[in-house]
This record gives sequence, structure tokens and C-alpha cells, in this order.
Amino acid sequence: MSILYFFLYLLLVTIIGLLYMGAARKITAHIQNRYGPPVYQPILDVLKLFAKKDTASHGIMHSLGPVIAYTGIAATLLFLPLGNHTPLLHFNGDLFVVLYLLVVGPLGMALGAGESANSNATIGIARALSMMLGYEIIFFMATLPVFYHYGTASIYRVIQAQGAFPDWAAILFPISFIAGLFALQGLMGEKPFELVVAPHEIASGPMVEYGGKYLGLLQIWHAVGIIVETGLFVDIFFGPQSILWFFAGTFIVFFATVIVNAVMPRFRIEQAVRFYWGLPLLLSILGILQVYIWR
Amino acid sequence: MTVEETIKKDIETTFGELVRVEIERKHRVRAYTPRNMVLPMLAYLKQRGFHQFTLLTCVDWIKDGKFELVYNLYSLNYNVHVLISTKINRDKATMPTAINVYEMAFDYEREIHEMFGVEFEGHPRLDEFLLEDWKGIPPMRKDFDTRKYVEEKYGMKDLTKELFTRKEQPYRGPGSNG
Amino acid sequence: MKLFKFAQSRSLWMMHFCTGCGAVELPPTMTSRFDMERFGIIPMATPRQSDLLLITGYLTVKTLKRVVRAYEQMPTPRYVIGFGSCTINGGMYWDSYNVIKKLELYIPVDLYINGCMPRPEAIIDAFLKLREMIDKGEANAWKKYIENYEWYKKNQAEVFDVEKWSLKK
Amino acid sequence: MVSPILVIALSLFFAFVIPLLGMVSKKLPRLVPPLAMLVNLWILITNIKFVSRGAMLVTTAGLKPPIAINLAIDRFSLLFVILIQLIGLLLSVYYLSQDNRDQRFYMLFLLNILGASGIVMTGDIFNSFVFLEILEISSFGLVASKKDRKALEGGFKYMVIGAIGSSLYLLGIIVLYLTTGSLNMAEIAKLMPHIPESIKLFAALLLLAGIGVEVELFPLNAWAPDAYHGAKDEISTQLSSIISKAGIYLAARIFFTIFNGFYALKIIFYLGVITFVIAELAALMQKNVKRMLAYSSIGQMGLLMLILSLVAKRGDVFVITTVILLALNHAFGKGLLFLSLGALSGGNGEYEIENLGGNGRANPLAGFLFTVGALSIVGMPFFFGFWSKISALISLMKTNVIYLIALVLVISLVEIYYYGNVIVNLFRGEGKKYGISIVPAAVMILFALFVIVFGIWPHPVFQIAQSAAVSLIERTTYISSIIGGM
Amino acid sequence: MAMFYLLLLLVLVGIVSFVLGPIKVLRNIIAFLGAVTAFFYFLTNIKPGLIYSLNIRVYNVHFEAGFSSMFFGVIITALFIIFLIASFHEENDGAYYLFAYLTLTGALAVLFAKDLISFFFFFETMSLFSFLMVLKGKSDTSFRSAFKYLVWSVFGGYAFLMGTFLKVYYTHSVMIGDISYLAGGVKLLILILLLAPFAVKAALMPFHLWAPDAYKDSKDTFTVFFSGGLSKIGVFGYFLVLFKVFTEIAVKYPYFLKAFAWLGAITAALSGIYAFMQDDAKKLLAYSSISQLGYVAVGFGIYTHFSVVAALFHALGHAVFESLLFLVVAGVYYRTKTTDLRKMGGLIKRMPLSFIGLLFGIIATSGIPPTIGFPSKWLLYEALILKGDLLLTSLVFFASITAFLYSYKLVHGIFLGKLHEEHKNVKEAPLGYAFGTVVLLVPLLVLGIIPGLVIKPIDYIVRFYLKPELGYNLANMNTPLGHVNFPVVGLVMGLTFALSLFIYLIAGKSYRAEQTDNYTATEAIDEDFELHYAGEFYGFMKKAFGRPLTWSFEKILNAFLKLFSFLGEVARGFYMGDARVYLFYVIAFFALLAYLMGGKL
Repeated sequence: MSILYFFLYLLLVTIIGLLYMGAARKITAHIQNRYGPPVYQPILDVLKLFAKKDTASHGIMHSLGPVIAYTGIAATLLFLPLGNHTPLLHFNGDLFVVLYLLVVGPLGMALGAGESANSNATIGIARALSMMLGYEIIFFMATLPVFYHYGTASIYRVIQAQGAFPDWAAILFPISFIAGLFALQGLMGEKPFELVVAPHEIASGPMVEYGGKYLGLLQIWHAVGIIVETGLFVDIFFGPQSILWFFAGTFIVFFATVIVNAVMPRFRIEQAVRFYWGLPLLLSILGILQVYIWR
Repeated sequence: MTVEETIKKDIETTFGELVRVEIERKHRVRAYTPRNMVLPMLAYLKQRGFHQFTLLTCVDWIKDGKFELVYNLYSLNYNVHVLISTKINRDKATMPTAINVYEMAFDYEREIHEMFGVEFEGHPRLDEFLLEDWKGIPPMRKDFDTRKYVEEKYGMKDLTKELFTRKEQPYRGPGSNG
Repeated sequence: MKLFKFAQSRSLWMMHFCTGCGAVELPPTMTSRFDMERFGIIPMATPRQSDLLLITGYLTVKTLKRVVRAYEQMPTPRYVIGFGSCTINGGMYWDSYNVIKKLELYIPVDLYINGCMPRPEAIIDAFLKLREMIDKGEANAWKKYIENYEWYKKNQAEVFDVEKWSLKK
Repeated sequence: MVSPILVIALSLFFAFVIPLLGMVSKKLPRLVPPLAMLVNLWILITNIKFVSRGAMLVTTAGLKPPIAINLAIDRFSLLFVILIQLIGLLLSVYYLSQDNRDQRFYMLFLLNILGASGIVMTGDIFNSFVFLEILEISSFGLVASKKDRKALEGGFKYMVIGAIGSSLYLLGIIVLYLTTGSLNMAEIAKLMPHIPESIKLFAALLLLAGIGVEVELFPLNAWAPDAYHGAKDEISTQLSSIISKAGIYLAARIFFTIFNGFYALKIIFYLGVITFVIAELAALMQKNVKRMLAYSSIGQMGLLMLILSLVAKRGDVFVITTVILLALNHAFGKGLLFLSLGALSGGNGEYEIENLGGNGRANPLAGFLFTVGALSIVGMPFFFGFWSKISALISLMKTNVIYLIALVLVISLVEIYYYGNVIVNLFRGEGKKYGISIVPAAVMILFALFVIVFGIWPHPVFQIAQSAAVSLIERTTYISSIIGGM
Repeated sequence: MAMFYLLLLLVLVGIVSFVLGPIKVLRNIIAFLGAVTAFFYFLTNIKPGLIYSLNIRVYNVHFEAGFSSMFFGVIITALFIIFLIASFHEENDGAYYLFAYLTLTGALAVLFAKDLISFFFFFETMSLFSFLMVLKGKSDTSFRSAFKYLVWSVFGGYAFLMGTFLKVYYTHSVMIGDISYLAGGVKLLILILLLAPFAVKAALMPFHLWAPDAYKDSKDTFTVFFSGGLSKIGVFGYFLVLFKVFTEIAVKYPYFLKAFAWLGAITAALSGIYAFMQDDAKKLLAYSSISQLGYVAVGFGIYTHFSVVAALFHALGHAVFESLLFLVVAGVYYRTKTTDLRKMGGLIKRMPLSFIGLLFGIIATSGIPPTIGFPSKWLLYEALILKGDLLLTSLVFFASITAFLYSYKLVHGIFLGKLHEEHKNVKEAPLGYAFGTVVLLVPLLVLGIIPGLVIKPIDYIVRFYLKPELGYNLANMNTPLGHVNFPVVGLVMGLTFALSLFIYLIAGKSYRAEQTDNYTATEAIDEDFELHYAGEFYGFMKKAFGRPLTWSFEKILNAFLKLFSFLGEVARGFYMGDARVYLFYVIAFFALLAYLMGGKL
């Protein structure tokens, strides 16, 4: 029974993710003073992509790339408690399991794109991995004080430990929260840090050789990714929520990143990495010091 | 003594009767020089302040069997265009390159070589420029019949025949057909 | 599957490969005044990801080589829209030595928009026309390309060296 | 019992026979030295059993010790004599293969060996001065035998400083004679407590000057680099292996049996440290391999003297065995290095590191032997040098001079660095090929065998060194057996 | 007694294979059989607690097999067999195998040695013979790097010797015993001196300068044993010194441990950065090996039960995936005769098995769940958070991020991308390499899914010294902080992989586009168009790091060496000049002496 439940759960989250992406395009459109596509447009896009007759593939690894990417994000989803609703696994997802599974996605996509031997793809992958040096550290350093404060490494217990509104981790650790926001912008690959899929510079980066169903898989991967990344952020900083409030929280956070994305130009890669070693790093260190002093 | 006249007198004094200079209209002086006087003229004018090599064009006088190369120079402080035109015979058209005087001439000469078939001695790269793997004779020459080429290349023969036929226009001299 | 047909018509990803003078018409269609994204049409960077190819204006032999290669790199089903009269019969370049006269001979075209560069409204109208054609299942010019592949190749061979430029299927 | 006096008598006889034989035929003189060595060795070996307890007295011309010259041989001196004769034999066999020698060379060689073994065996101070003179003069001659500018310069410097040293040595002997009235070592040793401090110190210093030249202590070893550098390879081997060993014996004999070790030894300790540090550091900067080996051998001698001076503090048998081990390792290891360097550079004397590049690969045997020698001197495991270095460090620790261990380790690290530099250079790139005939190769392999075999199983050498050390420590038995035996 | 027979057996096999040098086949068989018998003999007869002392009159050597020596001994001997099998494909002479066997003997003897002097003796033999092995390397620079390796390891050895003598001087016993009861700063000095050789062996930051060159220039198959096996001696040394020699270190010198942990973290981070800047596969792997050993040092520095178990587990993991990576690169070198990432590419089409090996290797290196790399990293992080120094945790996390960068660059450089002309008909790596890859893959996955198998022996070792707090059984591990069930993680990943594969299959079919059918702004490209690039893969990071990247330990070391050469100059100055000057020296000396002694005359 749990397998069926597992599929439904994954399908539900994918659809919600796609709706988020539709909402994002709608919001960006309205910011640019135009109507923008219907909210369910990404779902149509994905269906169209899967309806594609035959697409080019450059080898087994090329076609398995998106498969591994989706595996990574789906597995992370299962280890991530959404609000106080834990997924089918009673095993309360551990921070490091989630962090390391999060990396499987980009690695799988990188392997696939590498096989396509397109210079644009290679530049895209190099940027994606170097960016990790930037935002991944800040994200980890931002969430570390919360885990240390509540004396546990499992996300589920962190959620339970936080009480009602006044004592959310976001309130207790404001500095880390802001640093976390900076990191989230990079983690989601939004505009100032949208170097990986920079359509104007490197023709949509690693996805340059992916068409048809591969692109469909990558779209779903991106959709679930949104839910997982914002979900992780909300879990850590906003304490116990019912499922509805959880998705509301994730939408608000996602809304913030989309707004920044709509108005910001794009960094150069070394600027982006160097940016992360400036203000956000300082903030996260302050956050850690705060934990030491406060505790 | 407007600026154009001073330049006209200046050119006439330095190059004497070899050069025929006339002021066509305000801001434009035209000089007809023989073939071998072009480069010294260019050098002299550059040194006199005509820094901008605006254009190099070629006119195909098929009747007289001549190509007319027109070098357009322009000076900012005088605000005057000087057009040096010279006539070279058509079949084996060769001309010394102007690159070492004006760098700008590099691409113009390549284009004219490709379109008219003028050989510029001393030009480093006279290979394919705009037209990719073009096999026929240089297309801008008058003896290249575009309509016949279009017919056998793209098969667009009937339409032009019955809709309108153009009678052969009489030749009314330079600058006349606008 | 009707749902797939619906999805295919509603989300057309346009290959941002503007070939002729019509390219200048596309920005206004994309931006806030006309906003073609309302109809699910967004410009994509690579042929692999797109299914709609716009030939906007006259097509010289040089760009034809690239267009054919881009066309073959697009996954099927793919649609082509020709802008202006130049794609129909060569337009005002009817007697020019390097402009191809009939786009039909080289790649199958689903839809033509007449007008010596149609305005954005005409373009949006064409997109909606294409959407209907897809819904009705008429827009299968791409099948023609696959069925009489040799004929297209023969025509192309007249104009440029096909061996070097076309993809080995 | 063949009296050891014959060793000296015979070599003298052979030395003077050579010119006669030289007239008969060119070939004969070359055979004489190996023959002499063999006979001497035979004599000595037969005498081993007589020396099991204390010292063995050999009187000359029937008169008892205080008056006549006599030989006093105990296990310690016997070990050194055998070592000197053995290396002498090996070198003389090495000379067999070179036929461009004139007989004068062989005479000098025999005199040199005679001098060395004489010093080691004699019981009489003045007699040791005489043998010291013979030794120095013959080695001047040997060094200068190459007749080119560098050799002559080296020889001249050696002679000047050698002369000064030996004259001071003679002064020391005179002072001792005036105070004790006798020339016999045992006699002086017996009367030593009665000599006033200042005179004892004055005599010790003077004697130290004489020995310092032989043992290459700091101020007195300025001649050594030029002499080693100038001389032919075999001669520098002789210099490093035989002559310096005789110097070590003399130092041990005088400063322990006679002076019974007193605070004058402090000076040797400091001199030893300075020599060791300065020589090794100087070697670091050398571009010429021969000169580098010279400095390294001075450094080793400095270390040896350093540990020798420690004996005085606490006459510990282990410390003396270390001295003997170091001496053996230095004799065989350094000898091997000089000989293989000769083979590597083909005897034409260009020893710069650059133009030696790749020779190791060109003539593999010489290269391999050079590496073995270097690894042993440096003290890598599975080589004899390892045991000598470890025991040196243990002895340093036993006489609780801890900070010195650090210094010795750092300096040996420097040693590895510059030896390694040479080895790496030897095996890189293309070098020139020089043929080596069988005989020299055999000699070198013998040297290498000693180092490797006793590296893996050092037990027998430890045994001999221990017994020799015991005999040096028992000063009273030495004295009683010489004088008491009246 | 069994230990002595084991060492004797190894030495004999070495000599026999040297003697049989020219007859290749026979020598290989003998060498292989020797290694296998040694391995099984090791497993059967060497029981922990076995004591044996050998008196060679001059000195008596004491052996004792502890649990840790069993643990490391098994790893090293197993890797030796894999190295041996792979090395049969290369043409190397008898001496090569003799030195290999003697290195192994030295390594095992070091594990057993009970007293410090014999520990030094065997440590030196191991360094000497591995120096000779590196000397037999393939390139002309191998001499320079081998020499550097020798000088460094002898430096380590001599520091150890100095520490030994200090210890003997103060505790009068040569045995590896506790020194924490000593008074004063001398025990810190002894500790540092004893730790030095193992910091050199396990390439801790300031002492790592020899490692990249030595790993790069030694013969490819030997690097497998060199980096996988011999570096474990360094880790064994950490364990030995920090636990056996200095038991109450946590009480007496907590700051030393903290500094040691920080040093390990800095090593991991910095060598990670150097790693992804390299363009040569073996240099990249060398730096990655140093970086992984940095984690082990961090584990020991934290000094809690969790962290030490994590460190030992990571050491085992390092032995597995590092040697796997080196083995695959060696196989690639065997076929394509190059390790330069710029010249390779697209080999996945020709060498699929090697690709799978390398893929799982890099997944393990970056510590992604199903493989052996993840449990140790997870436990290390738990220990770090439990210990409470969060900045150190962030630095370690930064270092593990660099792992993704350089491991991807490796896979991209060699296997992905466009196949070069000359590699068109390259065959799969030969049998020896393939066998080693498969053998190493098994533990990599099995121990990733059920780490309990290995945690038990490791816990058994550490339990003796530190109060056991890690709750574990075959499948999962829990600490006060969190709880992970590894098979479940693996299962979930398998399930989701099956799901996405299913989605992939039901969608439309795809055709195989060949190499030139690539989007290059629709330009036509032909065969030799250079589409794939791996050199300067992270070139722009140079700008991001900016100037700090140019500082290197090499410069500091050279400045230090200049001091010695200056001293040398001074010393040499003394010996210039001619006889007169020397004469002056002598007289001046005696004048000085006389003056000094003047009072007493």
C-alpha cells in the first residue's frame, strides 16, 4: 500500500511544484506589466514535452542524467517532513541525509549534460558546481545554529521543538534567517544567481542538448526541487505547521525569491561566488556566534 | 574663400595638372586622378587632416570597359568630403592596396574583390568574404545576368516574363540614372 | 490522446532564431503590449527544446543552411511559420541571386503570414490559427518532411552543399 | 709466537727492497706491497690469542721497558692494526690494476702503512712521534704524487700544518719527559697523578695539537679539503680510511690510558661539535663531489671525536664500542664512496655535479656502489651505518647530552639532502660510460659487502668492538701488564 | 612467533621474485601466491594480544599485535594483493617486486612493533623501499619527487627518533608506553615529535609537499598501494600516539587536539581547492587523497568516541575509494598512455566498466549516501556538532563541497564528452585492472548500505580507550543528535530510481545522435572540432580566489632552505685561502686557548 501512497504523494508534490512555477511566471509577468500565461501552463508544457515523438540522445549516461536528477530530488522529498506531516517514513529525516541527497540532483544532471559534449553544457556545469561552493556553505552555516540550539540533527525534532509563533527559529535567530534567505536565492538558482541556466549567455546551460522527455523530467525535477528547497527552509525556520500552513509558508518564501528574480540582473560567476564570501558569510558567522552567546 | 576652395587650390598646387579637381556642392570636393596618383593623394590628404576613410566603392562602366574606384575621405574639422575617383580597365583589373595608408580599406577592398573581381596587390586576405562557396563570376559586375541566374538556380522563370518586361534603358551618362 | 493534443497546442516553445527583417516584430509581441506568453509561447534558446520555427522575412542561402540544420535538430512534432511575402515567392528580392524564392521547396511550412513584415497583431493571430490547426490535427507539415525527405534534400542540394550541412540521421 | 715487531721490520725491509726490484723489472714493485700486507696480517692474526687478557709486551733488544723501546699491544690496538693492514691490503690489490706507477709510489705507500701500524702498536711516546713523522711525510708524498697543481697545493698545505702539529707534539712529549723522567706510556700513566695540574694541561694541549692534525679537528683540518680534493681517488681513500684511524687510536691511547681523561677533554668535545657542524654545512654548498666527500669525512671525524670525548666523563664501554663502530663504518663507507667516485668519473678528475650527470645510469655498478656507500654513511636501515648512528645517539643519550641528539639529527638530515642531490643527479639524463676492470670492481664490492652484510646482521662486529673497548677501559691492567711485567 | 614467520615469508617471497626476475610468468605466479598466503596467514594466525620478542644480541625487538594493527594490517595486505594483480600488466623487473614486498614487510612490522627503536627501524625501512619503488616511476621527474619523498620521510623518522630518545631519557623505557604522567612541557614536545612522521605519512598540511609529486610520478599501479595502503600507516600512527602513548591527552592538552582538528580541516579544505585546479588526473587524485586524510585528522582531533570511530571508518573508506580511483586512472593510462585531462574525453563509449568504477568511486569520495563515503561523513558531522564547535563543522562542510568539484572534473575529463580521434579503438582496461575495480566496488556498496559490518571491529578498538556512546547495529547508527537507517536510505534511492526510470521508459523513444549533431549555434562542425574541454575547467575560480591562491607552502619551505645554504656559505668561507691563512688559524687558536687557560697555568 505504501508504494501507491508513495506514487500519489510524489505526483501531488510535482503538480504543486508545477503550479508554483506557473504562479512564478504569472507574478513575473504582472511585474512586467503583462498578463502572463495561465497558472497551469507548466503542466501543459510538461505534458507537451512528454508527448514529443523522438528526441536526440548522446548516449546512455546522457539519457540517465535526468533520471538520476529526479531520483535525487524524489528521495530528498521522502526524507523531508512537510510541516508536522512526516512522509510515509517514520524515520525522521536527518539534516545531513537531506543535504547530501540534495546534491545527487545536480550531480546527475551534470553527468548527463557532460556526456552531451556541448561546450555550453560544460560551462553550465562548471558554474553550477562552483556556485555550490558559495550558497551551500552559507545555507549550512545558517541552519547549523538552529540544529545546535535544539540539540538535534533531525529536521523532524527541530520542527517539534519550536513552539507557536513567537518562538520560531526565524524569530530566535534573525541573523541566520537572513543569511538563509541569501543562500536560498542561490540554492533555487534564481536571477541574481541564475548562472547555471543563463539562456542568453550559454543557451540554457546544461539543458542545451536536452529536448522532449528529458526536458520534461528536468522540468519535474525543478518543480519538486522548489518544494523541497523552500520546504526545508520553512521547516527549519518556521516551526510546526499543518500541511496547508506549510504550503502557504513555502509559497511566501518562494514568492520572495521570485520577486527578487524578476527585477535583478545576473552576476558573473566569480562575482557570485565572491558575493557569498562577503556579507552572507559574515551574517552566518554572526548567527553562529549568537548561538554560542545566547545558549 | 570657402573651405572647399582652399582644399581645391591646395590639391591643385601640390599635384598640378595631373589631377582634375572640382567642387560638386557644399562639403564635397571631387578629384579625378590617374591610376598611379591615387596612393600619394591619399597619403597627402591623410597628412593634411582627412583622417576618416569613409568608403571605397566601384562603378562598372561596361561600355568603356572601365571600373571606376571612388575613395571617399572625410575630415571632421573641415567637415568636407573628398572623393578621389580613378578609372582602371575592366578585364584584368588590378590596383595597389591602400591598407598601409588607411587601415579601414581592408574590408572594402575584400568586398570589391569578391563583388567585382578587382585584384588588390598586397592585400593579405582576398579569400571568401560575404558569399559562401560562390561559384559564378563576381555578381555585381554588369556582365552578370541576375535574372538568367535566378531562373536556372531557383526556377522562377514565368512570372517575370508576362507581368512586366523592362525595355533596355538608353545610357544617359554618369550620375544620371539616380 | 486529446489531453496531449490540447497541451501541444497550448504550449508552443518558439525557437528564437530570427532570420530576416521580421525579427524586429517579435520583441513587441513578447513584451507587455501584446504578450504572446499568454498563449504559452515562450522563446527558447536551443532547437532541441523548441517546437516552433519562425522564418521572419527573406532567407538568404547562407541562413538557409543554418535554418535547415536547426530544423533537423528540433524534436518532432515541429511547426514552421513563414512571415511576409519573401518566404512565399521571394518578395521584392525576386530577382536577387542569393535569396531563395520559395521556402516550400526546402522546409515544410505550416502557415504563412502575408504583409511585408506583419504587425504583432497579425503574428498573434497566426499563433492562434496554428493553435486551431494543431487542435484539428492539420498541422503535420513535419510528417511531409520525413516522408519525402529525399525530395527536400534534392532541392536543398541545388542551392548549397547538403553533404556538409545536413545532419546524418 | 711471532713477535709483532716483525710487522714493522718486514715492511721497512720491503720498502727498501722495492728500488732494487725496480731495477730488475718494471712489473715486480707492484707485487711487493700486497705481499707485505699479507705477511703482516698473518703475523697479527697469530698473535690474537696472546692478547685475550691485558696488554702484551714486546721488548726490543732484550731490555726492559723503562729503558728500551717496546711495543704494547692490547686488543684495542690489535683491532686497529688489523683494520689498517686489511684496508692497506685491499688498496694495494687495487693498485695492481694500475701500471702507470713508479716504484717510489710503492715505497711511500708501504712507509705510510708502516707509520700507521707503528703508531698503533708502540708503547713508547717518543716512538709514536717517530712513526707520526713517517706517516705524515709519506702521506705528503702520496698526496703530491699526482703532480698536478691542485695535488701539489694540497700536499704543501698538508705538509705545512702537519709539520707545525708534529713539532708541537714533540714539545708535549718533552714536557712529559721532564716531569716524569721516562718515555714509556705505561710509566707516564702510572706517574700521572703526581704531575701538577698546570703542566699536565700544558702537555695535553700540545699533544692535542699534534693529534688534531691527524684527526682533522676544527682549526687544524683546513688542509683536509684541499688534500683530499687534490689527491688521486685511491690516496684520498687511504687518507680517510687509514691515516685518520691511526689518529683516532692515538687520541684514545693518550687521552685515556695516559691522561686518564681529565677536563682538557672538554675542549675536544667543543672542537668535535664545531667540526661536525661546520664541515657538514660546508658540504651542503659544494658543487664538486670530491670536495663534498672530503667535507663529509671531516664531519664524520668531528662526530667521532665528539663521542670519544664523552668517554672521559663516564668511561662507559658502550660509548667506546660506538667509537669503534663509527670508525669502521667511516673507514669502509667513505672508502667505498671515494673509490666508486673514481670509477664514476673515469679517473680523469672532473668531479663537478653537472658533468657527472647520468654517469650513474651509464656505468650501473659504480652508481650502485656509490649509492650503497652514501646510504650507509647516512645511516639508512639495512646498512652498517644505521647501527653506528643509532648507537652514537644512544651513547649521546647515555651521557645525558640530550640537546646534542637534536643537533646530530638535523645535521644528518642535511647530510641526506646533499648526498641525495648527488645520487639523483647521477641517475638522471645520459652520462658517459667508463669501463672498470675486474680487480678494482672486486675491491669495491668487498667494501660494499662489509657494509651490507654487517648492516643486516651486525652482531659479530659488535662482539669484537665490545671486547676491544673493554681492553681500553682497564687502564690499570694495561699499565701493570707493561711495567709490572718487569 | 606467527608475526615473525609472516614477515619472514614476505621477505622470502620478495627475494624469490627478485631472483626469478627475468622469467616473468613464473615470477608473477610466485609473487601472487606469496601475497595471498600472507593475507590468509595474517587472517588465521595473527590473533590480537599475541606478543613476541626477538633478541638479536645487539638489540631486542618486541612485537605485539593489537586490534588496530589487525584492522590496518588487513586493509594494507588486501590492497597489496590488488596492486600486485594490476601490476602484472606493466612490464617491471624483479627488483620492483622485491622492493614492493620489502615495503609491505616494513609496513606490517611497523603495525606490530611494540618498542620505539624497532618502530623507527621498520618505519625507515618502509620509507627507504617505498622511495626505491617511487624511484622506478615512469617519468623523468620521478627522481626529483622520489628524493623529496625520501627527505620528508627521513625528516619524520628523525623527529620520531628524537621523540623516542627524549621519552627514554625521561621514562627509561623504550616500550610504547604512557607518558602523560610526565611533568612539564616535555610531554608536549615528545607528543609533537612522535606525531611528526605520521603527519608526514598521512600528508597533513604543512608536511604534505612531497605527496602530490610522489603520487603523480610513481608507477600507476603502485600509487594504488602507495596512497591507499601506506597512508594508513599515518592514520595508525595517529591512533597509536593519541591513544597509546598519550592517554590523558584530552585532559592535559585539549588545545593541542583542537589545533590538530583545525589543521586537519584546513588540510581538507586547501588540498580540495588545489585538487580542482589541477589538470592532471593523478595530481588531482593525489590532492583528493590528502583532502580525505584531512577528515581523518579532524576525526582524531575531536577525540570523542563518535569522531574516532568516524575517522577510522573514513580511513577504511579512503583506502577503498581512493585506490579504486587510482586503479581506474591507471587502467586508462595503460590504454591511452596519458593522464592529462585535456587530452582525454568520451572514453565512456570505449571503457564502460572503468566508467562505472570511477562513477561509484567519485560518489563515494563526495560522500553521497548509498556508498561507503556517507556513513563516516555523517558520523563525523554528528561528532562535530556534539562537540559544539560549529565553525570547524562549516570548514569541514566547505571541504566536502570541494570534493564534488574535483570528483566531477575527473569523471568529466576522462569519460564524458567527445571521443578523440586517437582513442577511437581503445579497448577496455585489461583483466588485472578490471578485477581490482570489481573487487573494490563490492565493499564500497555493501559497507555503504550496512556499515554495521565494519563498525563492530572499529568500535571494539576504540571501546578500550573511550567510553562507547555510539548506538549501532548492522543496519543503522544513532547518536544523541540523530538516527540514520542506511539500508532504508539505499532502498529509497533504489525505489525512486526505478520510478524515474519507469517514467523515462514510458515516454517517447529517442534516437542516438552522433557526435557532430550538436547545437553549436547551428554551425556545421566536423570530426576534429574541439567541443569537449576539461583543462581550466574551473578557470574562473582563480579570479574568485584571487591572490591567496598563489601563496604556497613550497615558497615557505624554500625560504627556510635558504637559511641552510647561507650557513653553508659561511662555513665554506672558512676553508678558502691558502696555507698561510690556515697557519694563522692554528696559531690564533692556540693563542686563544692559552689565554683561556691562562688563569690555570
